[in-house]
Amino acid sequence: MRIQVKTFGALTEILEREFYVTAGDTAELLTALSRQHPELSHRKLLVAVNNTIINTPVDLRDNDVVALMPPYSGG
Amino acid sequence: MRIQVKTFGALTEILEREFYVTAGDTAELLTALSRQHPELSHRKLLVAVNNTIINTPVDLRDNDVVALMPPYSGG
Amino acid sequence: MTKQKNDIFIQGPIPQSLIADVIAEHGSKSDIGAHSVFLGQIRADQVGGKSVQAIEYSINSELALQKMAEIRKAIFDNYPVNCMHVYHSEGMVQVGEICFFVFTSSAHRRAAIGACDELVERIKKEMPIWGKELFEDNTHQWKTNR
Amino acid sequence: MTKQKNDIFIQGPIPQSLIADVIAEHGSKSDIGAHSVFLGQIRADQVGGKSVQAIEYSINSELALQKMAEIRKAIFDNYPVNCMHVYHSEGMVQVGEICFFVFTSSAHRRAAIGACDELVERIKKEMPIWGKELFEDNTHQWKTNR
Repeated sequence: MRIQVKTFGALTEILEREFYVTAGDTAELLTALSRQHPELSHRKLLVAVNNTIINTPVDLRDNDVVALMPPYSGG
Repeated sequence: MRIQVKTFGALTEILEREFYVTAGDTAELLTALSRQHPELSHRKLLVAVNNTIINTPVDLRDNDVVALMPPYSGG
Repeated sequence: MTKQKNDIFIQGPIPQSLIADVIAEHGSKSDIGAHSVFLGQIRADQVGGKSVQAIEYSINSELALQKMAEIRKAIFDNYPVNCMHVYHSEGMVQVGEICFFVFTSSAHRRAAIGACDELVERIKKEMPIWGKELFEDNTHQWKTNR
Repeated sequence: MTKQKNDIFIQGPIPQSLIADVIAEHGSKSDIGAHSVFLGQIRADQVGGKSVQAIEYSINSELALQKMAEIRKAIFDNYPVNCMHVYHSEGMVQVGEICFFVFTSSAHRRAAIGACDELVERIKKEMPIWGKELFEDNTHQWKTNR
Protein backbone atom coordinates (compact mmCIF):
# COMPACT_ATOMS: atom_id res chain seq x y z
CA MET A 1 0.00 0.00 0.00
CA ARG A 2 1.43 3.38 -1.00
CA ILE A 3 0.67 5.85 1.77
CA GLN A 4 1.14 9.61 1.95
CA VAL A 5 2.51 10.82 5.28
CA LYS A 6 2.17 14.42 6.46
CA THR A 7 3.97 15.70 9.54
CA PHE A 8 3.30 18.71 11.75
CA GLY A 9 4.83 20.87 14.48
CA ALA A 10 8.13 19.68 15.98
CA LEU A 11 7.93 16.46 13.93
CA THR A 12 8.85 18.47 10.82
CA GLU A 13 12.34 18.79 12.33
CA ILE A 14 12.75 15.01 12.36
CA LEU A 15 10.76 13.92 9.31
CA GLU A 16 9.93 15.52 5.96
CA ARG A 17 6.70 17.50 5.89
CA GLU A 18 5.27 15.17 3.25
CA PHE A 19 6.54 11.86 1.94
CA TYR A 20 5.35 8.54 0.57
CA VAL A 21 5.91 5.14 2.15
CA THR A 22 4.66 1.59 1.83
CA ALA A 23 2.91 0.14 4.88
CA GLY A 24 0.05 -2.30 5.55
CA ASP A 25 -1.18 -0.67 8.73
CA THR A 26 -0.41 2.26 11.02
CA ALA A 27 1.47 0.12 13.55
CA GLU A 28 3.85 -1.08 10.83
CA LEU A 29 4.30 2.52 9.62
CA LEU A 30 5.13 3.84 13.09
CA THR A 31 7.50 0.97 13.84
CA ALA A 32 9.40 1.55 10.60
CA LEU A 33 9.66 5.31 11.18
CA SER A 34 10.83 4.84 14.80
CA ARG A 35 13.53 2.44 13.60
CA GLN A 36 14.83 5.03 11.12
CA HIS A 37 14.41 7.92 13.59
CA PRO A 38 14.97 6.64 17.16
CA GLU A 39 14.14 10.13 18.58
CA LEU A 40 10.51 9.48 17.57
CA SER A 41 10.07 6.57 19.96
CA HIS A 42 9.81 8.61 23.17
CA ARG A 43 7.48 11.22 21.66
CA LYS A 44 3.77 11.43 22.19
CA LEU A 45 2.15 11.27 18.74
CA LEU A 46 -1.37 11.80 17.47
CA VAL A 47 -2.21 9.86 14.33
CA ALA A 48 -4.98 10.70 11.85
CA VAL A 49 -5.88 8.59 8.82
CA ASN A 50 -7.73 10.57 6.15
CA ASN A 51 -8.48 13.27 8.75
CA THR A 52 -9.89 10.91 11.38
CA ILE A 53 -7.91 10.60 14.61
CA ILE A 54 -7.21 6.94 15.43
CA ASN A 55 -6.41 5.55 18.87
CA THR A 56 -5.72 1.95 17.88
CA PRO A 57 -3.85 0.66 14.77
CA VAL A 58 -5.86 0.54 11.56
CA ASP A 59 -5.21 -1.09 8.19
CA LEU A 60 -4.08 1.21 5.41
CA ARG A 61 -5.15 1.26 1.77
CA ASP A 62 -3.48 2.76 -1.31
CA ASN A 63 -3.60 6.58 -1.32
CA ASP A 64 -4.49 6.87 2.36
CA VAL A 65 -3.13 10.02 3.99
CA VAL A 66 -1.60 9.59 7.45
CA ALA A 67 -1.02 12.71 9.57
CA LEU A 68 1.54 12.45 12.36
CA MET A 69 1.12 15.18 14.94
CA PRO A 70 2.64 16.21 18.28
CA PRO A 71 0.30 17.41 21.08
CA TYR A 72 -1.53 20.60 20.07
CA SER A 73 -0.39 24.01 21.32
CA GLY A 74 -2.60 26.62 19.71
CA GLY A 75 -4.37 29.59 21.28
CA MET B 1 -32.55 65.32 64.15
CA ARG B 2 -32.78 66.93 60.72
CA ILE B 3 -32.06 64.26 58.16
CA GLN B 4 -31.58 64.49 54.39
CA VAL B 5 -33.33 61.71 52.47
CA LYS B 6 -32.36 60.76 48.90
CA THR B 7 -34.45 58.35 46.84
CA PHE B 8 -33.56 56.28 43.78
CA GLY B 9 -35.09 54.21 40.98
CA ALA B 10 -38.83 53.52 41.18
CA LEU B 11 -38.97 55.21 44.60
CA THR B 12 -38.62 58.58 42.87
CA GLU B 13 -42.16 58.05 41.56
CA ILE B 14 -43.51 57.84 45.12
CA LEU B 15 -41.22 60.19 47.02
CA GLU B 16 -39.28 63.33 46.14
CA ARG B 17 -35.72 62.71 44.97
CA GLU B 18 -34.35 64.71 47.90
CA PHE B 19 -36.08 66.06 50.98
CA TYR B 20 -35.50 66.82 54.64
CA VAL B 21 -37.27 65.18 57.58
CA THR B 22 -36.93 64.91 61.31
CA ALA B 23 -36.35 61.40 62.71
CA GLY B 24 -34.47 59.86 65.63
CA ASP B 25 -33.59 56.61 63.92
CA THR B 26 -34.12 54.82 60.61
CA ALA B 27 -37.01 52.68 61.89
CA GLU B 28 -38.91 55.82 62.87
CA LEU B 29 -38.15 57.37 59.49
CA LEU B 30 -39.39 54.33 57.53
CA THR B 31 -42.53 54.01 59.66
CA ALA B 32 -43.41 57.65 59.09
CA LEU B 33 -42.82 57.43 55.33
CA SER B 34 -44.88 54.22 55.04
CA ARG B 35 -47.75 55.89 56.89
CA GLN B 36 -47.74 58.80 54.43
CA HIS B 37 -47.18 56.54 51.39
CA PRO B 38 -48.82 53.14 51.99
CA GLU B 39 -47.50 51.83 48.64
CA LEU B 40 -44.02 51.82 50.25
CA SER B 41 -44.92 49.19 52.83
CA HIS B 42 -44.89 46.18 50.49
CA ARG B 43 -41.68 47.23 48.73
CA LYS B 44 -38.24 45.80 49.29
CA LEU B 45 -36.00 48.69 50.28
CA LEU B 46 -32.27 49.04 50.76
CA VAL B 47 -31.24 51.72 53.23
CA ALA B 48 -27.85 53.45 53.41
CA VAL B 49 -26.86 55.98 56.06
CA ASN B 50 -24.00 58.24 54.94
CA ASN B 51 -23.22 55.75 52.16
CA THR B 52 -23.08 52.69 54.39
CA ILE B 53 -25.75 50.05 53.80
CA ILE B 54 -27.54 49.16 57.06
CA ASN B 55 -29.43 45.97 57.73
CA THR B 56 -30.78 46.82 61.19
CA PRO B 57 -32.14 50.18 62.42
CA VAL B 58 -29.55 52.77 63.44
CA ASP B 59 -29.81 56.05 65.32
CA LEU B 60 -29.63 59.20 63.21
CA ARG B 61 -27.80 62.43 63.89
CA ASP B 62 -28.25 65.94 62.50
CA ASN B 63 -27.18 66.20 58.85
CA ASP B 64 -27.10 62.44 58.28
CA VAL B 65 -27.96 61.47 54.71
CA VAL B 66 -30.29 58.49 54.30
CA ALA B 67 -30.53 56.82 50.87
CA LEU B 68 -33.66 54.78 50.16
CA MET B 69 -33.15 52.38 47.26
CA PRO B 70 -35.09 49.64 45.46
CA PRO B 71 -33.24 46.43 44.46
CA TYR B 72 -30.46 47.16 41.95
CA SER B 73 -30.94 46.51 38.25
CA GLY B 74 -27.81 47.69 36.45
CA GLY B 75 -25.79 45.93 33.82
CA MET C 1 -2.47 50.30 35.28
CA THR C 2 -5.62 50.43 37.41
CA LYS C 3 -8.05 52.98 36.09
CA GLN C 4 -9.22 55.98 38.06
CA LYS C 5 -12.42 55.64 40.06
CA ASN C 6 -14.23 58.46 38.32
CA ASP C 7 -13.87 56.86 34.88
CA ILE C 8 -16.60 54.27 35.44
CA PHE C 9 -19.75 56.09 34.38
CA ILE C 10 -20.36 57.23 30.81
CA GLN C 11 -23.25 59.52 29.84
CA GLY C 12 -25.33 57.57 27.30
CA PRO C 13 -24.10 54.51 25.39
CA ILE C 14 -20.53 53.16 25.66
CA PRO C 15 -18.94 54.28 22.37
CA GLN C 16 -17.56 51.55 20.09
CA SER C 17 -14.42 53.69 19.82
CA LEU C 18 -13.83 53.44 23.58
CA ILE C 19 -14.11 49.64 23.42
CA ALA C 20 -11.71 49.47 20.47
CA ASP C 21 -9.26 51.85 22.18
CA VAL C 22 -9.22 49.92 25.46
CA ILE C 23 -8.55 46.66 23.59
CA ALA C 24 -5.89 48.21 21.33
CA GLU C 25 -3.96 50.03 24.06
CA HIS C 26 -2.94 46.79 25.78
CA GLY C 27 -0.97 45.51 22.79
CA SER C 28 2.23 47.08 23.96
CA LYS C 29 2.27 45.04 27.18
CA SER C 30 4.53 42.06 26.72
CA ASP C 31 3.55 40.32 29.97
CA ILE C 32 -0.12 39.94 28.98
CA GLY C 33 -1.33 36.75 27.31
CA ALA C 34 -5.11 36.97 27.64
CA HIS C 35 -7.93 39.50 27.66
CA SER C 36 -11.50 38.76 28.65
CA VAL C 37 -14.26 41.17 27.68
CA PHE C 38 -17.94 41.39 28.55
CA LEU C 39 -20.37 43.73 26.81
CA GLY C 40 -23.96 44.33 27.88
CA GLN C 41 -26.30 45.59 25.17
CA ILE C 42 -29.88 46.93 25.34
CA ARG C 43 -32.33 44.26 24.19
CA ALA C 44 -35.78 44.95 22.68
CA ASP C 45 -37.56 42.83 25.30
CA GLN C 46 -41.27 42.27 24.72
CA VAL C 47 -43.50 43.02 27.72
CA GLY C 48 -47.25 42.60 27.29
CA GLY C 49 -47.15 43.29 23.57
CA LYS C 50 -44.90 46.32 23.93
CA SER C 51 -41.25 46.50 22.98
CA VAL C 52 -38.43 48.10 24.99
CA GLN C 53 -36.95 51.01 22.99
CA ALA C 54 -34.33 52.23 25.47
CA ILE C 55 -33.21 52.02 29.07
CA GLU C 56 -32.56 55.08 31.21
CA TYR C 57 -30.01 54.31 33.91
CA SER C 58 -29.79 56.21 37.17
CA ILE C 59 -27.05 55.66 39.71
CA ASN C 60 -26.36 56.41 43.35
CA SER C 61 -22.93 57.66 42.34
CA GLU C 62 -21.33 58.10 45.76
CA LEU C 63 -22.31 54.65 46.92
CA ALA C 64 -21.45 53.17 43.51
CA LEU C 65 -17.90 54.55 43.47
CA GLN C 66 -17.34 53.29 47.00
CA LYS C 67 -18.70 49.84 46.08
CA MET C 68 -16.64 49.74 42.87
CA ALA C 69 -13.45 50.44 44.83
CA GLU C 70 -14.33 47.55 47.16
CA ILE C 71 -15.05 45.16 44.24
CA ARG C 72 -11.91 46.23 42.39
CA LYS C 73 -9.76 45.57 45.44
CA ALA C 74 -11.32 42.13 45.97
CA ILE C 75 -10.69 41.17 42.32
CA PHE C 76 -7.05 42.31 42.41
CA ASP C 77 -6.60 40.40 45.70
CA ASN C 78 -8.12 37.20 44.28
CA TYR C 79 -6.92 37.07 40.67
CA PRO C 80 -3.45 37.78 39.21
CA VAL C 81 -4.81 40.31 36.72
CA ASN C 82 -2.69 43.07 35.19
CA CYS C 83 -5.53 45.35 34.13
CA MET C 84 -9.18 45.87 34.90
CA HIS C 85 -11.52 48.38 33.25
CA VAL C 86 -15.20 48.83 33.99
CA TYR C 87 -17.64 51.21 32.27
CA HIS C 88 -21.37 51.52 32.85
CA SER C 89 -23.81 53.86 31.15
CA GLU C 90 -25.72 56.57 32.98
CA GLY C 91 -28.82 58.13 31.37
CA MET C 92 -30.40 57.03 28.11
CA VAL C 93 -29.19 54.04 26.05
CA GLN C 94 -31.15 52.88 22.97
CA VAL C 95 -31.81 49.29 21.85
CA GLY C 96 -28.69 47.79 20.25
CA GLU C 97 -26.32 50.12 22.09
CA ILE C 98 -23.76 49.02 24.69
CA CYS C 99 -24.46 49.93 28.34
CA PHE C 100 -21.86 47.86 30.23
CA PHE C 101 -18.24 47.06 29.40
CA VAL C 102 -15.84 44.98 31.50
CA PHE C 103 -12.26 44.30 30.41
CA THR C 104 -9.58 42.27 32.21
CA SER C 105 -6.05 41.24 31.22
CA SER C 106 -3.65 38.70 32.69
CA ALA C 107 -0.63 36.58 31.83
CA HIS C 108 -2.68 33.37 31.57
CA ARG C 109 -6.28 32.99 30.49
CA ARG C 110 -7.89 31.63 33.65
CA ALA C 111 -7.26 34.77 35.71
CA ALA C 112 -8.63 37.14 33.06
CA ILE C 113 -11.72 34.99 32.43
CA GLY C 114 -12.42 34.38 36.13
CA ALA C 115 -11.96 38.03 37.06
CA CYS C 116 -14.18 39.23 34.20
CA ASP C 117 -16.98 36.82 35.10
CA GLU C 118 -16.83 37.76 38.78
CA LEU C 119 -16.80 41.49 37.97
CA VAL C 120 -19.90 41.13 35.77
CA GLU C 121 -21.80 39.19 38.43
CA ARG C 122 -20.80 41.44 41.32
CA ILE C 123 -21.47 44.68 39.47
CA LYS C 124 -24.93 43.54 38.36
CA LYS C 125 -25.74 42.41 41.89
CA GLU C 126 -24.00 44.98 44.10
CA MET C 127 -23.85 48.27 42.23
CA PRO C 128 -26.61 50.79 43.09
CA ILE C 129 -27.79 51.27 39.50
CA TRP C 130 -31.40 51.28 38.28
CA GLY C 131 -32.69 50.79 34.75
CA LYS C 132 -35.99 52.28 33.57
CA GLU C 133 -37.24 50.42 30.49
CA LEU C 134 -38.97 52.78 28.07
CA PHE C 135 -41.59 51.54 25.58
CA GLU C 136 -42.63 53.02 22.26
CA ASP C 137 -45.87 54.42 23.70
CA ASN C 138 -43.98 56.48 26.31
CA THR C 139 -44.90 54.12 29.14
CA HIS C 140 -42.14 52.54 31.20
CA GLN C 141 -41.35 49.87 33.74
CA TRP C 142 -38.43 49.49 36.12
CA LYS C 143 -36.01 46.77 35.11
CA THR C 144 -35.45 43.86 37.52
CA ASN C 145 -32.32 41.72 37.27
CA ARG C 146 -32.55 37.97 37.15
CA MET D 1 -25.43 34.36 11.53
CA THR D 2 -22.95 31.51 11.89
CA LYS D 3 -19.72 32.36 10.18
CA GLN D 4 -18.31 30.40 7.28
CA LYS D 5 -15.84 27.64 8.07
CA ASN D 6 -13.05 29.08 5.96
CA ASP D 7 -13.01 32.37 7.87
CA ILE D 8 -11.24 30.95 10.92
CA PHE D 9 -7.56 31.31 10.04
CA ILE D 10 -5.89 34.67 9.57
CA GLN D 11 -2.37 35.02 8.15
CA GLY D 12 -0.32 36.81 10.83
CA PRO D 13 -1.82 38.74 13.76
CA ILE D 14 -5.57 39.29 14.20
CA PRO D 15 -6.01 42.96 13.20
CA GLN D 16 -7.48 45.32 15.82
CA SER D 17 -9.82 46.53 13.07
CA LEU D 18 -11.31 43.04 12.67
CA ILE D 19 -11.98 42.85 16.42
CA ALA D 20 -13.59 46.30 16.42
CA ASP D 21 -15.68 45.44 13.33
CA VAL D 22 -16.98 42.16 14.76
CA ILE D 23 -18.00 43.91 17.99
CA ALA D 24 -19.60 46.86 16.18
CA GLU D 25 -21.57 44.86 13.61
CA HIS D 26 -23.74 43.22 16.27
CA GLY D 27 -25.22 46.52 17.46
CA SER D 28 -28.14 46.31 15.05
CA LYS D 29 -29.43 43.08 16.58
CA SER D 30 -32.21 43.89 19.01
CA ASP D 31 -32.47 40.37 20.47
CA ILE D 32 -28.90 40.36 21.80
CA GLY D 33 -28.19 41.41 25.39
CA ALA D 34 -24.66 40.14 26.00
CA HIS D 35 -21.37 39.60 24.20
CA SER D 36 -18.43 37.67 25.61
CA VAL D 37 -14.99 38.08 24.06
CA PHE D 38 -11.68 36.31 24.58
CA LEU D 39 -8.40 37.54 23.11
CA GLY D 40 -5.13 35.63 23.20
CA GLN D 41 -1.98 37.73 22.90
CA ILE D 42 1.67 36.76 22.40
CA ARG D 43 3.55 37.04 25.69
CA ALA D 44 7.30 37.66 26.02
CA ASP D 45 7.83 34.55 28.14
CA GLN D 46 11.32 34.10 29.61
CA VAL D 47 12.93 30.71 29.00
CA GLY D 48 16.43 30.13 30.34
CA GLY D 49 17.38 33.82 30.13
CA LYS D 50 15.93 34.24 26.63
CA SER D 51 12.78 36.09 25.75
CA VAL D 52 10.09 34.99 23.28
CA GLN D 53 9.89 37.50 20.40
CA ALA D 54 7.18 35.89 18.29
CA ILE D 55 5.24 32.67 17.77
CA GLU D 56 4.94 31.01 14.38
CA TYR D 57 1.72 29.01 14.17
CA SER D 58 1.26 26.05 11.85
CA ILE D 59 -2.04 24.26 11.40
CA ASN D 60 -3.34 20.98 10.03
CA SER D 61 -6.00 22.92 8.17
CA GLU D 62 -8.18 20.08 6.92
CA LEU D 63 -8.42 18.45 10.31
CA ALA D 64 -8.82 21.85 12.00
CA LEU D 65 -11.80 22.90 9.86
CA GLN D 66 -13.46 19.56 10.49
CA LYS D 67 -12.85 19.83 14.24
CA MET D 68 -14.07 23.44 14.29
CA ALA D 69 -17.35 22.42 12.62
CA GLU D 70 -17.79 19.75 15.31
CA ILE D 71 -17.05 22.18 18.16
CA ARG D 72 -19.31 24.87 16.66
CA LYS D 73 -22.19 22.42 16.39
CA ALA D 74 -21.72 21.26 20.00
CA ILE D 75 -21.73 24.86 21.26
CA PHE D 76 -24.87 25.79 19.31
CA ASP D 77 -26.52 22.61 20.63
CA ASN D 78 -25.59 23.35 24.24
CA TYR D 79 -25.95 27.13 24.58
CA PRO D 80 -28.67 29.49 23.28
CA VAL D 81 -26.17 31.73 21.51
CA ASN D 82 -27.10 33.94 18.56
CA CYS D 83 -23.62 34.39 17.14
CA MET D 84 -20.24 32.75 17.38
CA HIS D 85 -17.02 33.93 15.72
CA VAL D 86 -13.60 32.32 16.04
CA TYR D 87 -10.33 33.52 14.54
CA HIS D 88 -6.86 32.04 15.02
CA SER D 89 -3.59 33.21 13.54
CA GLU D 90 -1.51 31.15 11.14
CA GLY D 91 2.16 32.02 10.57
CA MET D 92 4.10 34.70 12.43
CA VAL D 93 2.69 36.76 15.29
CA GLN D 94 4.92 39.15 17.29
CA VAL D 95 4.90 39.80 21.05
CA GLY D 96 1.94 42.02 22.00
CA GLU D 97 -0.09 41.03 18.94
CA ILE D 98 -3.39 39.11 19.08
CA CYS D 99 -3.32 35.47 17.87
CA PHE D 100 -6.72 34.17 19.01
CA PHE D 101 -10.15 35.83 19.07
CA VAL D 102 -13.41 34.27 20.23
CA PHE D 103 -16.70 36.19 20.21
CA THR D 104 -20.16 35.00 21.31
CA SER D 105 -23.51 36.78 21.62
CA SER D 106 -26.75 35.79 23.31
CA ALA D 107 -29.94 37.24 24.79
CA HIS D 108 -28.76 36.71 28.38
CA ARG D 109 -25.24 36.81 29.73
CA ARG D 110 -24.79 33.25 30.97
CA ALA D 111 -25.06 31.67 27.52
CA ALA D 112 -22.56 34.04 25.92
CA ILE D 113 -20.07 33.70 28.78
CA GLY D 114 -20.42 29.90 29.04
CA ALA D 115 -20.12 29.40 25.29
CA CYS D 116 -17.08 31.67 25.02
CA ASP D 117 -15.28 29.91 27.88
CA GLU D 118 -16.00 26.47 26.44
CA LEU D 119 -14.90 27.54 22.95
CA VAL D 120 -11.58 28.83 24.32
CA GLU D 121 -10.90 25.64 26.27
CA ARG D 122 -11.92 23.27 23.47
CA ILE D 123 -10.04 25.14 20.74
CA LYS D 124 -6.83 25.22 22.79
CA LYS D 125 -7.16 21.53 23.59
CA GLU D 126 -8.65 20.03 20.42
CA MET D 127 -7.52 22.11 17.46
CA PRO D 128 -4.47 20.78 15.56
CA ILE D 129 -2.43 23.96 15.84
CA TRP D 130 1.24 24.22 16.84
CA GLY D 131 3.14 27.25 18.08
CA LYS D 132 6.89 27.64 17.56
CA GLU D 133 8.30 30.16 20.05
CA LEU D 134 11.07 32.23 18.49
CA PHE D 135 13.78 33.84 20.62
CA GLU D 136 15.90 36.92 19.89
CA ASP D 137 18.99 34.82 19.09
CA ASN D 138 17.13 32.92 16.32
CA THR D 139 16.75 29.78 18.42
CA HIS D 140 13.28 28.39 19.04
CA GLN D 141 11.26 25.94 21.10
CA TRP D 142 7.87 24.38 20.46
CA LYS D 143 5.14 25.74 22.67
CA THR D 144 3.33 23.36 25.01
CA ASN D 145 -0.09 24.23 26.39
CA ARG D 146 -0.80 24.04 30.07
